Amino acid sequence: MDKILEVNDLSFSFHTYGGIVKSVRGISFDVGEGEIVGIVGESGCGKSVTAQCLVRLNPEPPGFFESGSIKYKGQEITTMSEHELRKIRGVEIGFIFQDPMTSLNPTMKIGKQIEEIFIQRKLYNKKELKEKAIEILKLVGISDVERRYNQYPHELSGGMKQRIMIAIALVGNPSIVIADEPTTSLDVTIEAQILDLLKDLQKKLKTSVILITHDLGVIAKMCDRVLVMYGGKIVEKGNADDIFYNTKHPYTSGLLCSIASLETKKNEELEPIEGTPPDLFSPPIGCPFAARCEYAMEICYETIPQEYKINEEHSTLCWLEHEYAEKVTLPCKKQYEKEAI
Amino acid sequence: STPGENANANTEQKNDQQTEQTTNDGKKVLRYSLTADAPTLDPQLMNSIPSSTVGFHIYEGLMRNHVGEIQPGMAESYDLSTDGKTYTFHLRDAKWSDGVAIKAADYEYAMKRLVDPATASDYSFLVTTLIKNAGEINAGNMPVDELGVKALDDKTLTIELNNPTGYFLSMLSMSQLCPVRQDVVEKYGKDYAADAEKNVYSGPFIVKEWKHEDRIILEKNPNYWNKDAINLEEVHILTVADPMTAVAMYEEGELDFVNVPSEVLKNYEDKVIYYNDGANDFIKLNLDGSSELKSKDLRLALNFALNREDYVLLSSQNMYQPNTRYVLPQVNGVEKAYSEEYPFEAFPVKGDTTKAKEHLTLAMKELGVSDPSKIELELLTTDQERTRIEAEVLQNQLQTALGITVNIRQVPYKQRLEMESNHEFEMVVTGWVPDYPDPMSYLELWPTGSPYNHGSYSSAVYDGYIKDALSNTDAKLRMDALFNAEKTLLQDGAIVPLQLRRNAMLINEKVKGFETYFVGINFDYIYADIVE
Amino acid sequence: MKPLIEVRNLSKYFQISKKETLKAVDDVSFDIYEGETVGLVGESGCGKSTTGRCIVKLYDPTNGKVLYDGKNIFDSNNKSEKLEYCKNAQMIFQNPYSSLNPRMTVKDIIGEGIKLHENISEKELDEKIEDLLKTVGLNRDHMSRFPHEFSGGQRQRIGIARALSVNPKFIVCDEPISALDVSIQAQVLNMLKKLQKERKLTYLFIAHDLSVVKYISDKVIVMYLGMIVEQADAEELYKNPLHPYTKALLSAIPEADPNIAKNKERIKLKGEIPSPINPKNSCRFVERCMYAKDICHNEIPKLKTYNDEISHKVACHLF
Amino acid sequence: MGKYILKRLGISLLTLLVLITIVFILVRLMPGDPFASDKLTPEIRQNLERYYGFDKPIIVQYFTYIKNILNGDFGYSMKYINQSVNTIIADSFPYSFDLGMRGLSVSISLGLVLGIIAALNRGKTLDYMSVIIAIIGTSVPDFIIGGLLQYFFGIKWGLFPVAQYKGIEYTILPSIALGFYTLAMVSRIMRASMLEVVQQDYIKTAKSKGISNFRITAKHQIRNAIMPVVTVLGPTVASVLTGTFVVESIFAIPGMGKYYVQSVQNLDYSLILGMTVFYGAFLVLANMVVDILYGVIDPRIRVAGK
Amino acid sequence: MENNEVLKKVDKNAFKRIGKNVEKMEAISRPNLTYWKDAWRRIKKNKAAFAGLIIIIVYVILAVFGPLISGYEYTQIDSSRMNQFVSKEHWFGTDELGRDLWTRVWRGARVSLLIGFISTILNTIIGGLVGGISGYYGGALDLVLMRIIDVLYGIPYLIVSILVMVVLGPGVSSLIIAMVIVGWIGTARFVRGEVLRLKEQDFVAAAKVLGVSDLPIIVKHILPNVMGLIITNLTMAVPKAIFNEAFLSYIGLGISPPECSWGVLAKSGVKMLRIYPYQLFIPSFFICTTMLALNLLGDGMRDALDPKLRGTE
Ligand SMILES: Nc1ncnc2c1ncn2[C@@H]1O[C@H](COP(=O)(O)OP(=O)(O)OP(=O)(O)O)[C@@H](O)[C@H]1O
Ligand SMILES: Nc1ncnc2c1ncn2[C@@H]1O[C@H](COP(=O)(O)OP(=O)(O)OP(=O)(O)O)[C@@H](O)[C@H]1O
Ligand SMILES: [Mg+2]
Ligand SMILES: [Mg+2]
Repeated sequence: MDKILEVNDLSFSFHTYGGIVKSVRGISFDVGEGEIVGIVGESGCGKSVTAQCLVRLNPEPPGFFESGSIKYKGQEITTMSEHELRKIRGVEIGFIFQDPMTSLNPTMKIGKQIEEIFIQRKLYNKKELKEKAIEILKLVGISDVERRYNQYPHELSGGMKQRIMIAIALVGNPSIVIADEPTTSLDVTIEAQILDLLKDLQKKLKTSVILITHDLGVIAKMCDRVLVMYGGKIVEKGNADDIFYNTKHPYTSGLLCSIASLETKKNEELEPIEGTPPDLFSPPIGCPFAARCEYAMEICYETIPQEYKINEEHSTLCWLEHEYAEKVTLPCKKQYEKEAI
Repeated sequence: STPGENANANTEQKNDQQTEQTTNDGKKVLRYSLTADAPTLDPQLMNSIPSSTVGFHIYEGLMRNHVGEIQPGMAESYDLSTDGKTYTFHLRDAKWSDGVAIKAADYEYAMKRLVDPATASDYSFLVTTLIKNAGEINAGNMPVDELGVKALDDKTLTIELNNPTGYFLSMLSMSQLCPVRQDVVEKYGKDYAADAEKNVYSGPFIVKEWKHEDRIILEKNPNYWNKDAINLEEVHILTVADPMTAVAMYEEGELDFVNVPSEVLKNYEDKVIYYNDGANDFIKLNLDGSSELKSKDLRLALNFALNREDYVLLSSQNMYQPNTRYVLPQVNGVEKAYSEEYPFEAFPVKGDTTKAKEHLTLAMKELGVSDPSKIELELLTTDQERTRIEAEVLQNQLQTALGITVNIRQVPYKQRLEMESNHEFEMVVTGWVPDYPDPMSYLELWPTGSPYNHGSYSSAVYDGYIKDALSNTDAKLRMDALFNAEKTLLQDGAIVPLQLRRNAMLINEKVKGFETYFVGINFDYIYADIVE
Repeated sequence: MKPLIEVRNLSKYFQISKKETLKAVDDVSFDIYEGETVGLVGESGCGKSTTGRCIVKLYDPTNGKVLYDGKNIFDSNNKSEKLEYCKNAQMIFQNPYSSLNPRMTVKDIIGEGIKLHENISEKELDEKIEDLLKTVGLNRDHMSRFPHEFSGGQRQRIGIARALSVNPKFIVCDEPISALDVSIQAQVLNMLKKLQKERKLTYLFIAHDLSVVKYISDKVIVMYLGMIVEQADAEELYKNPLHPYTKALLSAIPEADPNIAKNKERIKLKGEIPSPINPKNSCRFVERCMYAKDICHNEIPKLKTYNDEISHKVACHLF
Repeated sequence: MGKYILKRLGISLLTLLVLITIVFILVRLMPGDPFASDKLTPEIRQNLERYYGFDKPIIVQYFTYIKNILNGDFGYSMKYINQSVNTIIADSFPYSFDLGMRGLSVSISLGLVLGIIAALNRGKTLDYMSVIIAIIGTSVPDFIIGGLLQYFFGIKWGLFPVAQYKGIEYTILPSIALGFYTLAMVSRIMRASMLEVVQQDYIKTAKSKGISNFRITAKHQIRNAIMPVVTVLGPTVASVLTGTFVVESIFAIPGMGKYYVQSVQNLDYSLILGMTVFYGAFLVLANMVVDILYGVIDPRIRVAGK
Repeated sequence: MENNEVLKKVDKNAFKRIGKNVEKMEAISRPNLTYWKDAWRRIKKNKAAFAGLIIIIVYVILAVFGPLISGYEYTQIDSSRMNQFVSKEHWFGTDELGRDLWTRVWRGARVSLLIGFISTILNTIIGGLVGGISGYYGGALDLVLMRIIDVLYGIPYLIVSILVMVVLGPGVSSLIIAMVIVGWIGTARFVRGEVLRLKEQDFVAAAKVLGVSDLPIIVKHILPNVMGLIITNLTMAVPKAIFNEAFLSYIGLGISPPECSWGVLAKSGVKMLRIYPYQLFIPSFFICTTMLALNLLGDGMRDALDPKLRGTE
């Protein structure tokens, strides 16, 4: 599979009143053609910043690249001019934002917001523009398109708005779509609809998708590969199966255990991860997860662990993989369940 | 009447006229400005000097008072009855601006209109004591027809007076006594004279255009009986509220005449021409016994304490003149100006601190106070910038010289007038302009019980002199009595004289024959000319 | 046994304009027994919070009543009775950020209710607050701090301490975990469970995460557009959902297990949630229902008992 | 929409009536006597009172006044004796309006541009410059600005006419003096509002579409940011268009502001009332226009307003 | 793998399991400050705001002591030194009556600052309460109050000012009252808007659920949260009040002489512009810098008091 996006040792920080926030601290990953890559992690761990780095949507300043490179089809993104970036945004890389309620311009008609991508590039005449817009609206499953075309965002429901967002992201026919928590603000039933739609479209249009979420359920359902982020770092990455069934990082494992699933018994106590995520203003010098980690060792508090490869795809950022470390088996989803189905 | 009359228009309204000439396509145009528009051009309703000044040039009285000289106006001649009470005027042939002949009946109508209570003219006081029955009519006790003014035919008019009155002829050019035409008045009703075309004119000029609060444009009246003597073709009277703006406009050549405000007087000291506009300012004291001012010594102390020379220097950069007398010096004496015939200095111009202190000591004894600062007086004045500065200087001088406490109270003009006439003041800075050029115009204010005696001054001696003057037919003796009255008033310390108002004007040298006057109007440019 | 809370025909309408009435809650009845947890689920905007808010008297209902210990809470007019109810019924709010006054210290936040309901000295107050903070896993150092100095999970714990401060018998938990980080959610859930055990608390637990509801509730009520569509014991409901909407909802639960998630058959609903403004006189779910019959378009189904033993009720013309 | 406007009008008329009543009373409570002069005899006063109808009981006067207003008759000025209040307003309002329009159109558009530029260049020189202009504009009283403009541009450098109102070039200085405050205020509000909008998610969405910055500003930011500006414009427009005493005095313009202040100073009852009613009506109108504008600018409000 | 090569050097002992250390995590790294202390710290950090604050303080100090140190009385009229330019004897020169301008500027500062601050504070209190009550209770009360405000908006400011001046007599307090009578309206409007927003917040609901009654909710929960905006508004309103006083004195309704204010001084200065420009520029400079300072301070305060902006450091 061809890699269309390669991120190497990316660090991104913000200057703020309180000092420098190190939002992303040296992450590397890649995305292959037609792949769905999921990024999980909790609020504030740097998911959105990472995603926005890929098309340079973070405000610069106060944000700035500390190091690293992002290569999209061989082009270096981190050093691109605004003008060059514009050629990438929308048509090469599409973006779906977290909150459909606030991500659409409230004072602009839906149709116009979809067409804009072409108007900027002077691609079609007026009639074609509208045809294009209507076509994509139909594609994302919106009925009564003629009417919707002339409506304003507030006249649509949340699910519908998120579809419009998807339409906007897809209308330029990009090779990659980055979906930043596309369903977080939606209901379960609507969420399911949107996710199905996204998957359908991905299959149909052969686009790659980077799917950001903090819901492991969504990851499980959608993704081929998964990046688990914590404290500005990717602490574990690998195939979905590896992540769920062969968990190698205590954080991932902690997440899997603390979630109440339908199978969780009433009298079972959940096993939460104690403590709170680190403050990115002064990230701990050692492993960001150390203070909350049951298996933490002295070294974890002192040195940031290196990346350990488990297999070609699967790697983790944890001292437990070091040969000196006492071997532990982290709790994870049971493999047998896989076989049972 | 009071010089503050239109001061309510936010700046000292009198120093507001300005002029210069123009060569508007070779036309002879005189341009000057007022700080506030003429409130009305209806002759009988006029109640301010800006109005009267325009009225003077567009209406023709029976006589014309040209800078003090009584010339024939619409009346070619007149006869006076032997008792000196009945005038018979013989009118010349003349036409209104619309070509209709001017008749004696137009004068009769006008004067009846003035006193008619339904007209509600506040200047009817000019004649209520003068013309027979005018007072009764004005009070609504008698029908208008009873007025002592009769048109015997188209060309003859008789006017009966209550008493023989020397200055009556000089009053006849006042707009309030100028003719109006019944048909025109009735045609426009309340709107009569509200606009240039809702009026007819009898004077040397007609109003060609009147944009309220912006400009009045006068044009030579082709039907004026004496049109050959008139040189100006147009007069532009602009409304420019800010005197500094007017000066700027003069410098830009947009005005031919301007009054320089005292603040910038320094810049023009060698170019300005000074003229008195007839106003003198004084402090009215309330003697009704409610305050310490009942003590004559205190009043005299105030008078002696003031350094009037310093006062005018500070408050007006010497634009105004210090004054220690009550009657305006320029009014007519028997032969010459009053002040020339009756020189007198009641108080030294620079003041006399020693004398002031002496009087103060006496006053304190009389009042039973030991600490002069316990003597607290309120100085009432109007809420303008100039009056504020004046009051500050007065306050400072009185406090420094006497050690008494003076509080300043500034109120809107209309309120000051009301407080003044309701006797609700202790000291009030006020002034007076003559309604006719005779000392009586000043002195008639102070007899006991006079409605204008706001200070409640009461002196049998004074009242006696005034009675004398009223009954005496000998001009010299009458004038002597008036002088004695003035002296009594001043020596009683009933008022504190302050200053004579003077204006500094800049005038385009091409303008000739532009006169200023101090009774009823500010300017007389009827015979003015523009000479290239 | 008599229920602690009886909700009877509760309706809450919002008058949007002269012509538009938003029926946020429409004729809802259910019981809550002492010591149990009732889960209330449904999509966003279906009226869960409104129901909860009516029960703690934040809203005056348009119709119906809420009986606490047999007495209608909306009848009581005198102050002490009102206060008494406040003491018994409390609420934990969804958003830990907006539910704490940013200008008050933790002590003031927690102490406000205590001071109102008890007459105790400053020292006792401090002790009591300290106790409460300990109960929710914070300590006395936190007393003088301001909400902005805490993380989301900690704030939610402060919110819980505030609710506990007046020793209530009953707490409405309005989505207490949905604004929290994934790794923190379990902490709060555990705490709620622990407190329930210790203090014999009764919960109305509002959420839309069905896995969580299943885990914590004894009984589950499913709402759709202001109405209850199904109600049963938790186990029963998840095992044997009857209403088409409940079925769809359960099938849409994202499971954190790729094999289950990827292979799970989802019941696909058509369309979007209709607007609660001026709803038609039909089953509210009819437009999205694949089993809709004629009657569904013309008549609002009543909530009927399906299985009395396990108190399974459903409002659907199919049953 | 029509119905909505009608309803608004109804409320506005009621508001106006109350306003008239209050001002009617207040005016009479004002100290001083409109007829005061120092040669006022009791007879003359009586005549004047009868003439203006003040001899009748105040309640009768009030109802007469209301009746007259309903007939569109605001009575006659007491100072400008034969001029009806209607004529005075009709004569003076066009000046104030014309001047106000010029001042407003320039200051609003310039203020918006300045605010936008400042927000887009936050923390840079351009931003500081616009902030300084805004501060000067909101901190220097109009009589100082007017005086300075007149002195430097009129007198010292002779670039513009000093005063009066006779043509376009005459309007420049007064319009600037009049509009400066508005300009400063608009630029301030616009800047703040733009800064808010710039952070909104939909701006990121627009960026993610690869849209040029200019287009983002033009199509996405301005319309969303302009609301707070519109809000404050209601009263501002009303007061600027009905004239400003200070500027009109300095530049010798026969506008309404001057009449208004003078009417108060002269205790010209009928003129004060007439002007107040006119201004009140204007204010109501301006606020209504603002409300309608809201709907035009923001479709969300359109729905709520119905 | 190269990585592992490097790591082999690491001490084996470092791999001793010590487990989690949640306490350390939970311990909040931020200093324990009260709300206001924290706000104050933030203002100090904001250089512009702090500069603004310093300017205001300096002006206040000078207003108190400035007139005393010049050696002249503010009323001291002297015909021998009229209109003197800035000199060693007269630091700001003298005015048309020969009074020392330095003394008058700071004397005027007392009046202007007093009027500026007191009237805005009163405006804020009255407007805050009315707006708070109106917004909180809503319904008919709100409707009535808002209509009243509409009417008040239309009442000519001048008439009110004159009436107040007359009823109460001239002076600073009358001026303040006149300004408050008209000025609270704006505050009330905007506080109402804020309250409408805030009363829907969950923390208000929480207080209600606890049984807290209305007044404490308004006073303890709602108003403190409008505080930041109110204070910003206040800093903007101070200049307006100083202006208003200047306008009133422009048309002769100001304070009674010989008291002066910056507005009075500026007004007297304007007519002197052509000969003695310093008489205009000096008071204007102080008006402008005060407003500049207040603006900077206001912006800083808004940031400092905004809970949204906290917790990020
Ligand atoms: N513009 C910015 N200025 C300063 N700090 C920022 C900015 N944007 C993000 N950050 C900081 O960067 C960190 C990572 O933020 P990010 O938005 O990537 O988190 P996230 O993982 O997407 O969280 P969530 O799930 O809440 O969306 C956070 O601590 C945030 O405060
Ligand atoms: N104060 C209010 N005024 C008008 N409408 C309201 C009000 N409060 C709630 N609503 C409406 O009532 C309906 C039910 O709202 P409610 O908050 O109870 O839903 P919910 O089920 O709690 O949703 P969520 O899961 O999003 O919290 C929604 O359509 C909402 O818009
Ligand atoms: Mg994010
Ligand atoms: Mg809710």
